[in-house]
Order: sequence, then C-alpha cells, then structure tokens
Amino acid sequence: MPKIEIEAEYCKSCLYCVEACPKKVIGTTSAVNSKGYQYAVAINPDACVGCAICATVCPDAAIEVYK
Amino acid sequence: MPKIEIEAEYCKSCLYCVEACPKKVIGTTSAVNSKGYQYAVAINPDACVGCAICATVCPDAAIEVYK
Amino acid sequence: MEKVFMKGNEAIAEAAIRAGCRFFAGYPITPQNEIPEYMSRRMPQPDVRGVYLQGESETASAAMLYGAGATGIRAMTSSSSCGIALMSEAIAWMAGACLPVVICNMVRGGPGIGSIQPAQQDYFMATKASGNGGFRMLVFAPSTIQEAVDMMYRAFDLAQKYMNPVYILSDGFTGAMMEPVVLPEMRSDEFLAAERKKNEAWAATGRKGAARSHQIGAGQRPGFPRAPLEQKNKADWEMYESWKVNEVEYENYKTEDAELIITSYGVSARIARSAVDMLRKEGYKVGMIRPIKVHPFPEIAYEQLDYNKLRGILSVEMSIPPLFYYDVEAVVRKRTPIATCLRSGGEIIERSAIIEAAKKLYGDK
Amino acid sequence: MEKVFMKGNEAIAEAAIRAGCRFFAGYPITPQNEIPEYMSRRMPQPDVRGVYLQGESETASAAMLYGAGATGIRAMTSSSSCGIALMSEAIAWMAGACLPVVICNMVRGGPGIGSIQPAQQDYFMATKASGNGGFRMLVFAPSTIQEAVDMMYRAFDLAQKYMNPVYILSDGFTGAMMEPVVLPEMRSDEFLAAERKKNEAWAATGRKGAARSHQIGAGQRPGFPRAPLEQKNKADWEMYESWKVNEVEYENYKTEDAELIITSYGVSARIARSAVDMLRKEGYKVGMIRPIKVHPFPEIAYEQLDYNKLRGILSVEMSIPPLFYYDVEAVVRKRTPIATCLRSGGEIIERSAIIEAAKKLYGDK
Amino acid sequence: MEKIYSRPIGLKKNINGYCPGCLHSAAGKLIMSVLEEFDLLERCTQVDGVGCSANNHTSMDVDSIGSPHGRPCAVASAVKRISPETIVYTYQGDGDLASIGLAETMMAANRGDNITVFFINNANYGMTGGQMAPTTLMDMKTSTTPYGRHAQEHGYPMHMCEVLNALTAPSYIARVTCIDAANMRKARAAVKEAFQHQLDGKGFSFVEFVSNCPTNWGLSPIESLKFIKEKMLPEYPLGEFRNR
Amino acid sequence: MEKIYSRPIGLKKNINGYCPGCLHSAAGKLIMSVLEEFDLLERCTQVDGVGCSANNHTSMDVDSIGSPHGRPCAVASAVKRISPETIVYTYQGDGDLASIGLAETMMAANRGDNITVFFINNANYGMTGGQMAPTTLMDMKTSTTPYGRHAQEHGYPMHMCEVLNALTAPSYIARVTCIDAANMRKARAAVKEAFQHQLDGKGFSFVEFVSNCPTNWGLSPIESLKFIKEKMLPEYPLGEFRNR
Amino acid sequence: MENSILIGGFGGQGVMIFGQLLCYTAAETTDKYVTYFPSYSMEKRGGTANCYVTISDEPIGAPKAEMTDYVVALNSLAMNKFVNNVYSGGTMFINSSVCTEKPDRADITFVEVPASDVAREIGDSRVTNLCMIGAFIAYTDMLPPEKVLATAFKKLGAKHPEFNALNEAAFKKGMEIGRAAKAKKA
Amino acid sequence: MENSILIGGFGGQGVMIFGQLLCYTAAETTDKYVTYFPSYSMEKRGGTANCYVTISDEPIGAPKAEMTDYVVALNSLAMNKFVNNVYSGGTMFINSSVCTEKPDRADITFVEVPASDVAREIGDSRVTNLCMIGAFIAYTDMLPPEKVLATAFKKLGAKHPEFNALNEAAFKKGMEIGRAAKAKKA
Ligand SMILES: Cc1ncc(C[n+]2csc(CCOP(=O)(O)OP(=O)(O)O)c2C)c(N)n1
Ligand SMILES: Cc1ncc(C[n+]2csc(CCOP(=O)(O)OP(=O)(O)O)c2C)c(N)n1
Ligand code: SF4
Ligand code: SF4
Ligand code: SF4
Ligand code: SF4
Repeated sequence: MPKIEIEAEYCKSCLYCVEACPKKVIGTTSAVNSKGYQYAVAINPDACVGCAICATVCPDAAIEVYK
Repeated sequence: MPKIEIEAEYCKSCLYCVEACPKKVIGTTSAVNSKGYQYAVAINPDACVGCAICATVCPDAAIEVYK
Repeated sequence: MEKVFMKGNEAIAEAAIRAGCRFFAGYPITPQNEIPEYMSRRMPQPDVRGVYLQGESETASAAMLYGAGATGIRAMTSSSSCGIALMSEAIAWMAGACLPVVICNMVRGGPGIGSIQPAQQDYFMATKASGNGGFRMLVFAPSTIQEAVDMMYRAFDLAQKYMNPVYILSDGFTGAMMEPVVLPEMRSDEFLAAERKKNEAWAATGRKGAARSHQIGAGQRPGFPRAPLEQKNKADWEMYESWKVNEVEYENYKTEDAELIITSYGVSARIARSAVDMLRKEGYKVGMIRPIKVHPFPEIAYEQLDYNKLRGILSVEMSIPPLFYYDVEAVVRKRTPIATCLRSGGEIIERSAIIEAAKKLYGDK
Repeated sequence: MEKVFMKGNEAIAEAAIRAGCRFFAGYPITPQNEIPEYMSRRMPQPDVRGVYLQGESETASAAMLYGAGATGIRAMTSSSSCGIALMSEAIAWMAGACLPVVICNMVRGGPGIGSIQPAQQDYFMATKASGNGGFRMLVFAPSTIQEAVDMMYRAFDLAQKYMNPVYILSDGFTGAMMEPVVLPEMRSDEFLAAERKKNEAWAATGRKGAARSHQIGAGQRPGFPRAPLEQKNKADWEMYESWKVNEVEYENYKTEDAELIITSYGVSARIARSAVDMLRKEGYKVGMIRPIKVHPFPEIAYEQLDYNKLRGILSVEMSIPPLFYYDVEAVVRKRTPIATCLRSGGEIIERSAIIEAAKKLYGDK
Repeated sequence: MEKIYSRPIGLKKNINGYCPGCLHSAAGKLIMSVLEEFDLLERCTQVDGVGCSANNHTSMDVDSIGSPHGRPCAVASAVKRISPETIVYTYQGDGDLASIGLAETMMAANRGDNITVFFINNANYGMTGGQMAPTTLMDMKTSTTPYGRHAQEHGYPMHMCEVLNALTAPSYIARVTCIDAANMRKARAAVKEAFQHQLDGKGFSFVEFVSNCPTNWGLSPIESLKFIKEKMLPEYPLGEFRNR
Repeated sequence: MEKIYSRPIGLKKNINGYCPGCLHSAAGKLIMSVLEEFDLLERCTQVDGVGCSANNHTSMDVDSIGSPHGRPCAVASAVKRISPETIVYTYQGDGDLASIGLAETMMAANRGDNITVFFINNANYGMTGGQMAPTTLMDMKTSTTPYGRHAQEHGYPMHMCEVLNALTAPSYIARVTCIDAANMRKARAAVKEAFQHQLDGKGFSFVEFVSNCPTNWGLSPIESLKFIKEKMLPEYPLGEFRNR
Repeated sequence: MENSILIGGFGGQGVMIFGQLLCYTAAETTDKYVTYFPSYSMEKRGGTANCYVTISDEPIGAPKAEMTDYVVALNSLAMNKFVNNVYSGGTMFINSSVCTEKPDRADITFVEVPASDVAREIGDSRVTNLCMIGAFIAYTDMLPPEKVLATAFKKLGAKHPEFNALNEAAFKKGMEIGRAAKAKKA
Repeated sequence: MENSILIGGFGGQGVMIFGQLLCYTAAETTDKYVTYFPSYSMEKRGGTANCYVTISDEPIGAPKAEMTDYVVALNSLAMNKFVNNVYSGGTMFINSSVCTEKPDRADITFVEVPASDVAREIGDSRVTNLCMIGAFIAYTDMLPPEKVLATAFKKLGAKHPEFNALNEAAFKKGMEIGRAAKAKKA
C-alpha cells in the first residue's frame, strides 16, 4: 500500500500538499513543530495512491513517498 | 560664386573634406597651425559649387560655406 | 511642538523633508529601509512635491544624488555600511564637485555584508576616507532620535553653507528604535525657492541666459572657472581647517570634577551616559566627553581636561577593532591611560560592561 | 640576475606573475593600464597559463577577484584611486572572507576622477578605510620600481600567510616611469601547485569528498565553521595587533646624527631622499624616516628619535590636505614641531621645495 | 516498498530559513535534486546572491560562495575560468540579478561564460521587506511604490529572458515556475537542461523561476500561487527561449 | 552671399581635444546643430560620460555635468525629474554606456526616463588607450586582446540598440554613423527625432553612433572610415529600431 | 521609576505589536520617557522576533536592557532564551498554551497565560498577543487598560475595524487571567 | 655626474621614443642609473607630450627634474613652455624648422636643428626625432652614437625594418648638425 511520510520538523504549513493531493489524504491538526508550525499530516492515509504529487509540490522537501 | 572658408585653427588635418569634395577644391600645403596640424586649404577655390559636402563631413566644424 | 512616538528611520526622513529635502534616491538595505520607504510615500504628497527615485543600486543612487546636487535642490541619500562603501566613488565625486548633499549611513556590522544588526564599525570610513582623494566631510553622530532629527535638519544648511556633502553617521539601533520626538518646523516653500534661486548661479539645469554655461564635475568648484585641481584641493583644505575653529561640537557630561572620563559617540554614548549616571550613584567621579560631530574631531574637549586629576579615559564604541579609540589616543597623547570597552559585529554594548570596565580603570574609590 | 629597463606598471605585473599570480581581473584606468595590458599578454603564455579576465567595471573586477580568492589561487587586481574606491564594498568582502588576494592602487589625483597624473591622496583610503567595517590590510608603499617589484613578490606570500588582502599603495609616477630593475625568480609550478593544494582545505571549488562543504562569505573564516561575526572581528583585531610587532617595516636614512627629520613615503620619499643628500652636502644634519609599509604604521621609528636633539620633522607627501601627516602627528605627540611640504592634484613634489621647507624648519645652521 | 520520492541528499537535515510556502525552497530542492541525479554534489560550487537566497547556505550541503550583492555572475565567471572542472552556478533574486547586478549578469551572458544562472523572480526585494524590483508588476503596491507601480514613474516590468535573448552568446534560456506538480516537473527538466549545457561546455545557461513572496505580498502561500498564475504568468510567459 | 553652412554656435571658438578625424567631433557637432535649430542651447544640460567624451566640456558651450564613469543615465534621470523643463541628454562612449554603466543605461531605459542618450560606439576604450570594449569586433586586436577577440574567451560584440529594444519603455532607438555626407544628414535627422521625443515627453530616446578611433585602431582617419564601412557596419546595422 | 520589558516569540505572533501598543499608550497618554527597540533574525517569518520596551521617569540610556523587570514569552523558544534576562524578583509572562515546561527559576514570578487557547476559542490565532497584553496590564497596572485598548483600536482597527471586537474580547479575557494571577500572588 | 634631459613636443612627434632610446642605450650599455618619466596631457594626439630622462652615476631621487641640463624642443609650444627649465649654462636643442622665434635667454646655449626639414628631405616626417637625437648625441657625447643607433634598430626596426635606413639617414644628418654646432661653440 502506498504511503507518505511527512517530516514534521521540515514542514512550514504552507498547505500546498493539502491543496494538491487529489485524494485529500493530507490535512493539519492542532499540533505544532518546534518552530511553531502546524505541520501537515496524513489524516487520511489509506486513500493514498502514491502519485507523489504532494511530495513534488512540497517546497521544503518534507514529504517522502513509498509505493 | 560659391566659396568655402576653412578656419585653419580648428582643422586637424583629417582630410575628410579633401576626400569628400566632388570638385577636388581642397588640399593641404606645408603650412601648419598652432597645434602643428597641416591644415586644409581651398587650393582650387574656383571649382567650388557650394554643395557643402566638405562642411557636412568636417567633424571639427572648421568649414563654413557661402553661396 | 508636539511629541510624536516615531521610529528613528522615519523621524530622520521626516526631519530631512522638513529641512527642505526635495530629492531622495536610495536602494534597499537593512537597517534603514524605512527611510526610502517613508520618502516614497511622503515625497509625492502635496505639501512636499519632491522627487523620490529608487536607484538600481547604491552606485546609481549616489549618481542620482550627484545629479540632484548639480541642480541645486536639497537632496539626500541613505544607506548602510556596505551600501555606503559602494557609493565611495560617487561620494568622492560629490566632494570633488562641491555639491551640497546629505548622506546618511545607518551603520550595521561589518566588514562587507557583515550583519544587519547595529554597529559603529564605519567610523574611519566616515571620518577619514569615504572615497578616494583625501576629501573630508562634516560628520554628525547622533546619540538619540531627537538628536538625529535635529542634526538632519541642520545638515542641509551646512551642506549649502560649505558647498560640501554632509555625512550623518548613525546606526541601525537609532534607526530601528522608537522614541518620542519633537519634529522641527517645515521649511516654507518660499524659503526653499529662494535657496534654490541662489543656487542657480551655478546649477546645471540649462544656461538660461547666464554669462557662462555652468559646468559641474569633480575637481571643479561650481560657478567658478576651471582651475588646476591642486587649487581646489587647497581651498578644500582651508575649509577643513576652518571647521576646526567653527564646527567643533561636543558634549561634556559631568566632567567638572571627574577623575575618570568615559568617551564615546552615537548610540554607544547614549548607553555610556546611563553608565555614568549609575557610576555616579555609586560614588565614582565619572564624566563623559561625547563628540557630537565626529569630524572635525573635538580635540579641544580632551585638551581642556586636567590630566593630573585623571585616572584614565575609557573609550567606548561598538567596533572591534576599535576605530574612534585611535582619534582619542592621538589627542590624549599618552597623558593618561586609555582603556576600551568594545562590542562589534551587531552586538549592542552593555551598560554593565561599561560600568565594569570603568570601575576597573578607576581603581580604588 | 639581469637588469632590465622597464616601465613600473609592467615590472609590477611581471613581478606578480613571478610571485605566482595566476589570476588577474581589472578594468582600464590611467595610470595603470599597462598592468592589465601586460597581464592580458602574459597570462595565456605557456610558462604562466593563468587567467586574465577584463571586468566590465571595477565593481565586477573586484567581485571576480573575490571569486578567484575563493578558489585558493594567487590572484590580484589593480586600479587607480576612483577605480579602487568603486571596489570598496568588495574589498571589505574579501577582508571579511579572509581571502589571500593582492590589490594594487596606482594613485592619481583626487577626489573623484581628479586627474590622471600621479598623487598620494589615497593614503587614508588605503591605511584606514578601504571599505566598510573597520578592517585593515598590510599596505606596502614602494619608493622605486625595484622596491615595487620586490614588494609585489612578497605581497602574495603575506596575503597567504595572514589570509587577508594585501594592498600595494603605489602611484602613477612609479607606474609610468621606467628604470632598470632586477626581476625576482619565477616561482615554480610545483611550488604553486603545493600552495594551491594547501588551500583546498577551504577553497570552494567543489566538495570533493571533504568532511564538510566549504563556505566562503564575508564574516566567515574559510575552513572554519560559521561563528558569530564579533568573534571574527576579534580575531582580525588580534592579527592587526600582531602586525604591530611582526610586520613593521621602515627605513632610517642618515638619521643617526640628524637634527631635522624628513619623513615621507612612496614616490615622495624618493624625491625627499635626494633632498636629504643635497642638504647634507650643504652641511645640514638631515635624515629621513620612510615607512616601507604604511600600515602598520612604524610608530617605533619615531619613538627612537632623540627629541632633545631635533629641530623638527618635515612631513612630505603629494596630498593636499595632508593625510600621512596625521599619522606622523599622532606618534610624535608634539615632542617637536612638524612642518609639511605638500603638492597635490597630480603635481609632482619638487626637490627644491623640500629643500627650502627643510631649511626653513632647520633655522640657522 | 520502494521509496519513489525522496528528499534530495544535498539538503541538510534542517529547516531552511525561507518563509512558509516560499518557492525559493522549491527551486533549491530542484537544483539539489538534479545535482544529485548528475552526481555533481561533490563537484559543484554554488554562488549565492544577497537576498533571501542567502538562506541557501544554511540548508544546502555544497561548496558555496556568498557574493557581494549583484555580483554572483562575476564571481562565478572567475571561479569557472580558474576551475573549469567545477560545475558553477549562481542563485539570485531579482533585485540581485536584474537591478544592482544587471551589468554583471548581462556581461557574463555576453561573454558566454560557461556557468549556469538561476534567477528567482518574485517581483520584489524579499529579504529587505518587499520594495519595488525591476520585475514588479504594473500597479502593484510595494513598500516603495505605496501608490502602485506606474509606467510614467517606474517604467515596466523587466523581462530578463527576453533581454538576454538579445545577446549572441547564451546557449540556454528558459522560464519556469513551481506552482504545481506539472510545472515542477518542467522546471526540473529546465534545471537539468541548463546543467547539461554547462557539462557540454556550451556556455551561459539561464533559468528564470517565476516565484512568489507570500510574506511581502501579504498573501497566504496558497493565495500567492494563485497570484502567480493570474498575474505573474501573463506578464512572464513560461517557455524555452533558446536552446542551442 | 548667404552662409549656407555654419559652425554651430554651441561650439566654443577653440579646437576640441579629440584626435584628428575622430567622429566624436562629428557627433558633437550634430548635437549642437540640432540644439541650435530647436533653440535649446540655453535650456539643455549635457551629462558627459567619462572617456574621450570628457573633451566635450572644453568645446561645448552648454550647461554640463561630468559624471562618474558609467553613470550618466542615472545622473540624467535625476536631473530630468527635478527639472522637467530642462532638455537633458547624455553623451557616452561604449565603455561608459555598455560596460561599467550597463545597468544604469538599461534601468533608465526601462524606467522610460524622459532623457536622450547619445552613444558613441568606437569598439574600444579610446581615452585609456584602446582596450577591449563590449563592442569590440570579433578577432579585433586591442591592447587587452593582444591575440584578438575570440568568442570562447570574450564572447560577442554587444548590440545596444537591439538589447534596449527588448525593453518596453524606450520610445526611440536608432543607429547612425557619420562616415559621409549622406550619413551625416541621416544622423542629424536621428538626433533631431530623439530630441523631439524628449520635447514631446515620450520618454527614453537613444541614438547610437557607429564611430571610429583612428588613434587606437592605428589607422589614418580616412582608413578608419573605410574600416567602419567594411567591418563595423556589417556587425552594427544602421537604422531606426523603434519610433513610437 | 524605570520599567523594562522584553517581549519574545515567533515572527508573526504579534511580538512587535505588543511592544508598540505599550509604547504608544505610554508616549501619548503619559509624560514618561519611552523607548522601543525591535530585534529580528534574518528570516522574515519562522525566525524569532523580540522587542524591548522601556518606560521611565528619567531619560533612557540603554533602550536594549540586558536585564529587564518583565519578560513576556509567546513561545517556548523565547521563554528558554530569555528566562535569565529577568531581574531577580521580576516577572515572566508565558504563553502557557505552548510553553509546557516552565523553566527552573525560583527567584522570579511566572504568570501563566494560555493565550493561544484563548485566541483559538475567540476564533483567531492573531489575537494571542492581545490576550497577553491584557494579562500583562492587569497584573502590572503599568498603564490604564482602557488607554491601551483605545490604542489598539486606533492602531490595529484603523485598517481592519472588524478586528476590534476580537481584540477586545482577547484583551478582556487576558485581563481576567492577569487579575487572577495578581490576586493569587497577593 | 648626473645628466637630466627634458624632451617636449606634440604627441605623435616621437618625443617618447627620443627619451626611451637614450634610456635603453644607457641602461643596457653602461652601468649608470637611468630613469625615464613620460608626461601626457589628456588628449591622445594633438596635445603636448614631454618626457624626462636622467642618466646618473648615483641613484636618482627625482626622475622628473624641475630644472634640467638639456631641453629638447620639437615644436615652438614646447620651446616656449620649457625654456626656463634649463639650468643657467645649459643647452636647449630646438627643431628650428618649426621653432621660428628663438626665446630670449642669454645664459643658455641654443642648438638649432632643422629636423623637420631634414625629415622632409629624407621623405618621412616620422624621422624628425631621429635627426634630433643624432644632433643631441653628437653635441653632448653623452652616449656612443653607434650604440644609440643600434638601439634604434632594435626597438624601432624590429617591426618595421624598412625604417632602419630612413632612421639611420636622419640620425647621421643630425649628427653632422650637432657636430657642427659643437665645433662652432668650441
Ligand atoms: C550592496 C548591498 N546593497 C543592499 C543590500 C541589502 N539587501 C539585502 S538582500 C537585498 C535584495 C533582496 O532582493 P532580491 O535580490 O530580489 O532577492 P529576494 O530576497 O527577493 O529573494 C538587498 C537589497 C546589501 N546586502 N548589499
Ligand atoms: C571608475 C572609473 N574607472 C575607470 C576610469 C578610466 N577611464 C577613463 S575613460 C574610460 C573609458 C573610455 O572608453 P569609452 O567609454 O568607450 O569612451 P571613448 O574614450 O572610447 O570615447 C575609462 C575606463 C575612470 N575614469 N573611472
Ligand atoms: S502521494 Fe498522491 S495521493 Fe498520496 S498523499 Fe501524496 S498526493 Fe495524495
Ligand atoms: S507542502 Fe510541505 S511544507 Fe507545505 S504543508 Fe505540505 S508538507 Fe508542509
Ligand atoms: S521574504 Fe519573500 S522571498 Fe524571502 S523567504 Fe519570505 S516569502 Fe520568500
Ligand atoms: S582616442 Fe580615439 S575616441 Fe578618443 S579622441 Fe582619439 S580617436 Fe577619438
């Protein structure tokens, strides 16, 4: 099953991945990282198809994708 | 009768007028001006037709033309 | 006059406008961005009707200032440290062409790009060599925003009086902080028009029937016929010498009975002053000499000291290596020990460090 | 070694190449054009195989030099006065980034464009503020072509030793004149390769398996991890202080029994020396102190004088206002009168004027 | 399970200094990714401009030279001529490359120096707080065009690709953007092509990134992408301008 | 008898400092002649570049500002904005305008500042002794290209009209030469047109003179004209590039 | 009397506005000397930002005090960085919503204000700082609360009047918290 | 012994070459100290050019001597400008083809050399300076004539060997004139 890993410490909460994911896999919670950013998480991981769009658009290279 | 006046002190002896004059009116003599230039003179003034080509090409505006 | 709570950079810009500045050219650089930004807003307003022009670089901005100076309008630029360094050639041209412009350096850490935090590492660049050729300028060193504002206002008149650029040596601290300030009155349009009119005797904005065409250029005195460069150099030198008599400006603070002198300028002096107060409270007989203009250097202030009574001088500045210190050393001539208290590279000098250094130099009370 | 009759500028260029200079960037400016022109011919030759790059300006040339410095190659630029002023920012960057480069200023009249004729009006710009941030350099001031050649040769080693730019403060006179000169030997390719190899410990030419990637930038010491700017400023200061011990260089000429000291540097000192000789012939006990490096300033030379014996010091330079004079004044500390003999703006100082001024200061024989 | 998208190894294991959503990060990611693919991470030198780009040296693990503002092309030209085996590229903002450094940029291009130039066009001076840049759009308000950019006073946006295209020497000129996955892929291809030109010794290669500055534009990251699409791209058309 | 060709009254009654046959003099003569025709001699300010052009202020009797090398356009922009009633023009060589001052030239053009720029392209740095300029022809030997200008090392000649034509704001761009009477007349027309643009407030106008430097080219004046015709003009085609 | 305050947090958390509201109020409604000094890191956002405020009866020598009477920390980074900048006997205000581990200093008072939580409840994270100010003013009585609020309306509400209500709510809630803390201490 | 010579004329008249030929010869064939200092005006051509040569047994302090033993004037401008730079008792060489009115100084010797005329006769105005050198050397005996001529061949003939004959002719003619002047004086 495809999956993504988001490194919370690299995420700045731009939400590009949230917007880009065709499967609405990604969202945010109230959790913040050490820099105070409400980082992105796979809130709907099972829907992931491994298209890597999220990782492609993530400017901060916080997302890695497995398939 | 058309005529040209060459102000010897302005002339630097580039000879553009000599070359340009269709009537071969202009040439040089052994005389030099205060800067040491062998200035142009109307050696053949009667041939002048007042076309002002010499004055037009003279970069140093040393030639004035009367008609 | 009403007090307003203002950022140093904006207060400086407004003071310049009130002094009659009607042209500003500059290029962004921290920590002085609020000066051009303020100018860009303010210049087009109906009570100003001046020109704001963003240069494509400091080199271009300084050239624009040079051009503006050549029109006889009141004009200024501002930048910071490495940006001012880039203006060196043009500043030398302006001094060479005797143009009455104002240059404001909100100093940051160096060398080179250094840091965007405040420092005082451009003291020599301002007072000794802002470009090639050995020219000098009057150099104001404000200690508070109020003083900066008052100096800006006077700077334009002095530039005009001496036909020489005037330099404001301030720093990112004074530019970035906020403080209540009383702004000077706005120069009237009539006054400015009259001043501009006077400058038409030499300004290069079209000959307009003048007896001779006007030529502006480095090495030439505006309005005078072309003369050998050395003659101009000599006239400049005479002017600089006259400044030593007429333009020296400094402050003695609690120096009368002082056994220890703290000497400092600009923002450091502000902090040092409060150190003096605290030391006084503790019973130390400490005073401060503060050059208000750092060029001409107020030699007389140090000459008036009673060296028999002194335990030493503490020279305080935000520069490592020290720079101001060497001017102090030159005038003190080993008559008393001089110690330094220094920070650099964007670090702000601490009052506690000054107090400590002063006590050490003071010895037993 | 064979003597060759050469123009100063060309001799300087050749000496640089023999010292190992393998990169030159510059922009035309009189009176130093023969340096870049010579370099453009010489660099491509098979015994050199260096890079000549004509910058689109002095700003660009200095940036190219900065880039070259970052590769660890031996590199230099040259220019004159206003051209050097334009390099101020980049020079500050090079000092900030600790790059071992050589900068040569063939001074002409100033300020600004001034004149194309020789002068010494950049003394402060060279010794006190070649850019922002209070950095300093070793500053050589050659008096003859031979000395210029020898200094150029040493300059590259010192730049490398201290990891700091070295400055040659020469002038258009020395550059334009011709004189027989003995050129130093050509550094071997092996030596240069070995030196370059050493610099790979910090040079930024691709990581090549190094433990850390290399970063060059103002405020950073190459090869060291990023540290606060103040720490770098302090290290620089320490280095400058060490120069006062290890790098002071001056000449005493007939000073032993002298009752009058002429002090001068560079081309003026050359002329002053012959004035000393002529004065000696007339029975005046005159000697000369000549700083060979003008930074660090050789305070010790003036400290060793017997002020009881002295009638005065005559400070000679081709700058109005005087500049070198103030350094002399600071170390002499009013222990004897100081007079000046000055020319400026491209005028060459006359031996007769020096002699006359010396006699006046000397008083009765 | 196979990793199909990884963080480029050239990026340090830290968060960089760019603002959230700033596409500076995206450009940097692509460059690191291509250098990794070409196995050039150990063979390259990055020449940073002054601007937000200065953040690169805290996040990229390659040799780098921070340059005087506007001078990266001059610095890079010198480095490349001295060390032709090094892959030398500059990374510059629009203030740096197209304003103060315009002469240096164009002259390196005109000399055909064998370097690669990455140009981040975000229509303002980001690091210093959003002043007008040569690339600022018409009517756009910035901190030094408080009443908007107007033709009469400020002239028109500067099109660097088009201007460079008026020179003879450059071998590759392209304009890309990173606003979505498709464009990211195209942008990466352009970065690759540019480096390939340098590897092939063809001379000056240039990639302009139409970018954003959410912070100084006063927009959220997502809004800033929309702004690029709707306002920036019509002014700055994407594409390959030259490929020799 | 009527005087049908006179020396322009803007020229002082002295010999200027240009070399014999140098077409700098010709350009200056035309400018003075047009200013006279438009009755602008008392209303104009000439901003001189550093270079042989510095000779202008000894020979032209108009207000003038000698500018830091390369910065005339920046100086002129400031003067014009402060004093819009003044006709402001710059006079610059190729080293000045196209090398050290390239950014200033292009940015004034890009701002559309209402000034006129005269550009004397003589393919080298005349005043300093004939070093390579951006405009130096291929294979041409100069004092800093002793082995000739080669593409690999020095890139290609810079075409300023074409480069400026890549910008939006300029209103008039033309290239002329003064090698013969016919061209002199065309050149004069271009100078006139350029000033007319300024008088009409249209913005940046630019006239490039393809010129000579007999001294540093090592040619007699007459030979230098031949060189222009045979070598310079094929590289620098004459004509109007823009006229809005 | 001289009061020195150091306010720290992330860029974007309203640190500078906190300081400026105090200063404007003091400068425009009292005769006191007032200075404000901001200090940024290189980054525009995400970096730390802090500012120094001094309100005094005497001219102010050092606008960036090394040691201050009060520190306000909007995040834990600032809390840990500046905890030793408080004079012994001084007070540190912490945004307890995000500052979880209180530092170990017995000689100062900690006032815990769950400002981020308050802001979230009110519905806009941007009012966190107003809540902190409310608490600070109520606890210290340094300036009249209504004057501070009026300044907030004037400076922040001018462009965005829609914020006035939110700001007021946050400020009032903060005051409650500050008052309670003060009562507890007394 | 120190000999100082000042040579002046128009740019392009070969003033610099005159000076350099003396210097190269002295530097390469004697043990003397030699300096050469050129001085240009801003103009490249048409302006005045002059240079200073010093040949001495001692190190040379002032390569640009204010007063010189010899002045060589290739045109009347230079003649008038520099006539007062000759030491009393010194000698001034003038290109008498173009310097018509000799200046009024009784304490120096004038050596009149119709160099331009000689050059014209030889058929190339560019050899004017070689004629002057010939006269100068013959009159002063400062350097061996054959060495000077050899230097001229080496430095000027390298690129243009066709000039050697013309140069030699001019030089020899100049020597004759110089010798005659010397004989007349003695
Ligand atoms: C000589 C000089 N001038 C000005 C500055 C100040 N400065 C720092 S970054 C910058 C420009 C930033 O704009 P840009 O190049 O567009 O890059 P961005 O930050 O937008 O990515 C400026 C002007 C400087 N550091 N040096
Ligand atoms: C900052 C600076 N750099 C260099 C010079 C030296 N310089 C004088 S004239 C000139 C350039 C001349 O070339 P160009 O602009 O092509 O004009 P030309 O003389 O050929 O007409 C230069 C580089 C200078 N005066 N100032
Ligand atoms: S890989 Fe595709 S589906 Fe999975 S989270 Fe990313 S964008 Fe969504
Ligand atoms: S795109 Fe990257 S940085 Fe942005 S929210 Fe997603 S994971 Fe975070
Ligand atoms: S200020 Fe603008 S350009 Fe700079 S990092 Fe932030 S968003 Fe990016
Ligand atoms: S050097 Fe060249 S450009 Fe200059 S005046 Fe002489 S011929 Fe003209």
